[in-house]
Amino acid sequence: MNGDTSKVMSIEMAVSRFMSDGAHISIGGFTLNRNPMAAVYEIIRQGFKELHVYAHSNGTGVDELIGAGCVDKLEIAYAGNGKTAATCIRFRKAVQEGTLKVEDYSNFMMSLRFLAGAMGVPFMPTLSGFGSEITTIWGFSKEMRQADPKMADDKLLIMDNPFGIWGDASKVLLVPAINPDVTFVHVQKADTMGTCRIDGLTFADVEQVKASRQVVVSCEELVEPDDLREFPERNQIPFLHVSAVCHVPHGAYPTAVYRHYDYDSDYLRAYAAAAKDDSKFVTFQEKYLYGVQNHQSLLSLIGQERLDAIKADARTGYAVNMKRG
Amino acid sequence: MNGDTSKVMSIEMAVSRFMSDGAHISIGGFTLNRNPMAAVYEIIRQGFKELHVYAHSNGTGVDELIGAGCVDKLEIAYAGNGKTAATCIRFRKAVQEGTLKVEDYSNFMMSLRFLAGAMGVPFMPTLSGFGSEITTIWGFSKEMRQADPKMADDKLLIMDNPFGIWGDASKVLLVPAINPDVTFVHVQKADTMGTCRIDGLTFADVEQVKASRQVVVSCEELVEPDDLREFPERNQIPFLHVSAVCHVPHGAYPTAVYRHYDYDSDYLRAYAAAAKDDSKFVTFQEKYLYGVQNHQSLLSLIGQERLDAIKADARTGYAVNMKRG
Amino acid sequence: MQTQDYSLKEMMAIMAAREIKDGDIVFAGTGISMLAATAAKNINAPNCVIFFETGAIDSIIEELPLAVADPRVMYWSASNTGLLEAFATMQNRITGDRVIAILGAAQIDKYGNLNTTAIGDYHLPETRFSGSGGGCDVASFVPRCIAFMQHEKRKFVEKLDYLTSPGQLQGSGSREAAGLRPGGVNVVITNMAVMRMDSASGEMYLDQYYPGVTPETILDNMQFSVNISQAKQARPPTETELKTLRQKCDPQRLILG
Amino acid sequence: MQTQDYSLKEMMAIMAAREIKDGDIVFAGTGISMLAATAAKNINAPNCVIFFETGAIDSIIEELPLAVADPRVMYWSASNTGLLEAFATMQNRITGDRVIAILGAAQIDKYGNLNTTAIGDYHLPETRFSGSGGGCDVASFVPRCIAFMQHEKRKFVEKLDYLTSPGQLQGSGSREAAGLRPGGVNVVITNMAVMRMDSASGEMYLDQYYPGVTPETILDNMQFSVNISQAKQARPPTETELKTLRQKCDPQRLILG
Repeated sequence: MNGDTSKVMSIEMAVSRFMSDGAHISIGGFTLNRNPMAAVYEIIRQGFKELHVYAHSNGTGVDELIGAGCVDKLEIAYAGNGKTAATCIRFRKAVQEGTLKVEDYSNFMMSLRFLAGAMGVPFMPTLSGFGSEITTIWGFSKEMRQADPKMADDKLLIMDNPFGIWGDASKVLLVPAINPDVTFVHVQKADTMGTCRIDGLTFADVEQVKASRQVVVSCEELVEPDDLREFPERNQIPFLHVSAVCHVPHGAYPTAVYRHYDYDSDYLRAYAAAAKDDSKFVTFQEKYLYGVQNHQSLLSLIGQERLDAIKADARTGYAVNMKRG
Repeated sequence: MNGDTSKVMSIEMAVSRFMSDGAHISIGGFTLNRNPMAAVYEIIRQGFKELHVYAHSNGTGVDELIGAGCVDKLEIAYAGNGKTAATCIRFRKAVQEGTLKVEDYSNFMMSLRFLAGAMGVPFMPTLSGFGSEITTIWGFSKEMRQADPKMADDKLLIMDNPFGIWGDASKVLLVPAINPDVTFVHVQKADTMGTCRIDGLTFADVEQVKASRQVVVSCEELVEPDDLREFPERNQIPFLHVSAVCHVPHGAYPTAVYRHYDYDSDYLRAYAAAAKDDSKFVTFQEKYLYGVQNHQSLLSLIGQERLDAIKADARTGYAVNMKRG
Repeated sequence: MQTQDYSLKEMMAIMAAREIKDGDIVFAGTGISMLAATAAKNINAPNCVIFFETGAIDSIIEELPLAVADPRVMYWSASNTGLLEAFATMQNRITGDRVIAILGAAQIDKYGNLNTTAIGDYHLPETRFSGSGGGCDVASFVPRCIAFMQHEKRKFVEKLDYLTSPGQLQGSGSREAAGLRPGGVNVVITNMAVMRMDSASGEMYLDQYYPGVTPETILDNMQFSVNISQAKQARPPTETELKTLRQKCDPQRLILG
Repeated sequence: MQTQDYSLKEMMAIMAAREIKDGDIVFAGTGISMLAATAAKNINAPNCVIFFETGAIDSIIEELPLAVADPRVMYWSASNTGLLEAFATMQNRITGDRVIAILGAAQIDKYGNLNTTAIGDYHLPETRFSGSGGGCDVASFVPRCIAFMQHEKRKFVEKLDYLTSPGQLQGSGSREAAGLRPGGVNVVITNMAVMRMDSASGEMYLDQYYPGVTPETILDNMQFSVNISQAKQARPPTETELKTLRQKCDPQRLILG
């Protein structure tokens, strides 16, 4: 370990260095858990537009990006956010108003697409989806796809099982690989070289990271490489895949980070309430997004009392008996 | 956790319950590491024959099975055992004498085949092997394959990339899924329900387990389910996949178990020396295999002194400065 | 019959819990489906294994999660992995054939096909929903799927606006013809009834109607007609079932309200 | 030149180490290839990352492993995963294009194709070897591969008995035609010489001959002829290189003998 720290930078720097208008991006986490919110808010504040976003069920972050008008195209399996929004509100609005182009897949299909990208193969096979209109209705037309070298020409393909009935399958559905330009993930621990240790569920973060050309990691704790080396089997992301490491405590707020803090139901409900009304939403964004300089300022605005209320209990990893109404 | 302990049994019982002549099996580990040797020796002692074995690089165990005449057919990527045998000796002999039918793949291909079995799809795609005679020369003929419902009709298939040049690939190679009847793995820790925690490299054990109809786990430490629940992210094998759990300390001997003990170079070299000569090999087998009643007896024969010599150092997880000649 | 001492949500949760057999691997989603799974675990199927598409297996649900990614599913589980592992567990027949799943939807048709994507034109929908999530995968892989529905005409439709998750498709043999294994939605649990799919025709029929509800009322709340000739009245929740549900499964009344 | 104070094994290890650039991801096998990787790390490429097909990344090699599954590769690594992750790292172009690999073989042909499987008829071989292992995968994926060989006529053959790992196949353009990306063996390091593949024709040529060896001796030890017109004498190991190799990389002389 040479402790090369050239990857360590602020999230502002990482976003400005690796993002660009029109970039194809993905974010880690799942609905209200471990979304890289510091990165998401910084992308919004720096004003990146016309993004092409790949998501499985990354509710909170994706809806904020859509709400801020950053996203042109979205490939997604699920746009909901648990009990706070059965369907993400700004997502719904954008789709219904025709300002967002959407391509629908399932959660497994999206995860397999990241896996294909991570493994360096053009597609992954699955037995999911036969008979579903996911296979027959395309959100992005063939023409639109053919015109963009960053998109596969086909949404997906169905073929007869080339091995006959091997594997008890008559047909297979093939989903094309995704290789985002940039992926943002938030983890509990990262070292200065970029190796990451995730506690709790990994969702599809590892595949998203390995599929990406550039990877920006934000972390609750930034440690020295030696600190993660005694138990290497606990490190799901080796530094080889990581471009930038940003130390951002509470960097997933208002989503949860297992063993660190819970989601903030108050914030998520306030967001949902505001999101339903265009003018209220502008006010909400003015206050929490554009009215703060960075994630630290947002946390100050939220206040220590609320952060204390969502602090994870040492035994369970979440905030026991937290008011979640 | 109800602590249902119905899966807990002796390795003798597990082998006799789940094995049968002609069974398709795989074993975990890699060359001289974490091979389920107690299971392998018990399979040999119980006299199971005509086995069809799937392996990537499971050197020690596979060569013992071949040496004991248990194996008819072998699908494998690598039959070597580190410095003690660049090519496994009984394997080489059996192939050269025509008593063992072999189908050659690469390590990645075999791992992908287990992954396909684990994921429940008929094949996995890869960009490996184009131009290699692995793709053109078949050890098992088409006729032999078609006659056996447990074998795919094709060794592998090459097709044009159905997504055009997506993923920078013009062609893809498809390898068929493996679903062994039984897989044997040896791990550091298992609980009574069958959940496993592996330290160090997992090789392809997790995929082999999930691909298998029955799974026999042997372990250094047998613990209560609650003992593995505080950090569930460290458990690579959930109990859903496991049929039997056998508590066999030193159950991988003479191969290594990270953080428990090293491989025994003395034994491996003695094996290699004996394996080169048919009559010496019979004597060797009489002493170490058939002359002992079970793995415990083998360990007694080996003696505490040798077991002490291979004991893992607490810092490194292996036996520091062990004589390895 | 009018003086029932349980809510319809409670009835639904218990009816679903009764579908779960001891030893089943239960795929649970958010909301009432999690409650039903927890109820089964606490009442009639102590060895059932609750698992989530996010990758948590056999979680200890001390507090009801509000999403499948809630940290409450991660606590004291047998293994915390990820989405790929969770779906592979269902796609793989060795484990997948032991799974029972609970799904929800905006629309269902008489073959148990589900729409969770959009009402109106897909490209410019009147109402957009969350989309498949894992629903399409589960309905493709799992042999026994329960759909939770509100019994309303706009939800039990003649034709789905979008077929997200495959049930019995167009009935007899069409799942297999499409490339699917047998499975998909074969039980529908509503606020009025339990409906099942005929194993030969794939069509929905009325199996049980709740106390106080008539088969005719049920038909009045659907766009399509179903066979009611085998229908019998459902057995209401027992006191023990209700007590466990209320005191052990959702003491905060997050789902029961 | 006859009084060289280094062994040919040491020369080979150092020649290979010099091929490794700082920051490279080095795929190492067993034996001398591990030694070369360790030498590079200790001498000229401190930030190179050694990784193994078994899944260990950036291991700290305090003692030389005798196999890629030796517990000595697991110690203090950045991550201990498995075979799938290791090979995916090479198949994936984002990381794979940064990899340099070291392979060995029983036979090599003039296009750098390797045989590690069998001599004689595949089905009833005269001599059976271990087989591909990860060799075929690495030679398929990795842009720069070094082959370690003993310079003998029976090893540098006109025609391989079995083509296990693809080099340049039949030369110019044939890798791409077969479906492979550019890459495969393009450097051969022997006990006499360093050979390279011409980037246009894909054919082997003599790049460097060791002190005390003539190009003619080299040709005498091969079944096929190669271009020797650009050959120059190799620079022998420096004192520093030798000292590091002996004292830091293999103090037990497990590989150096």
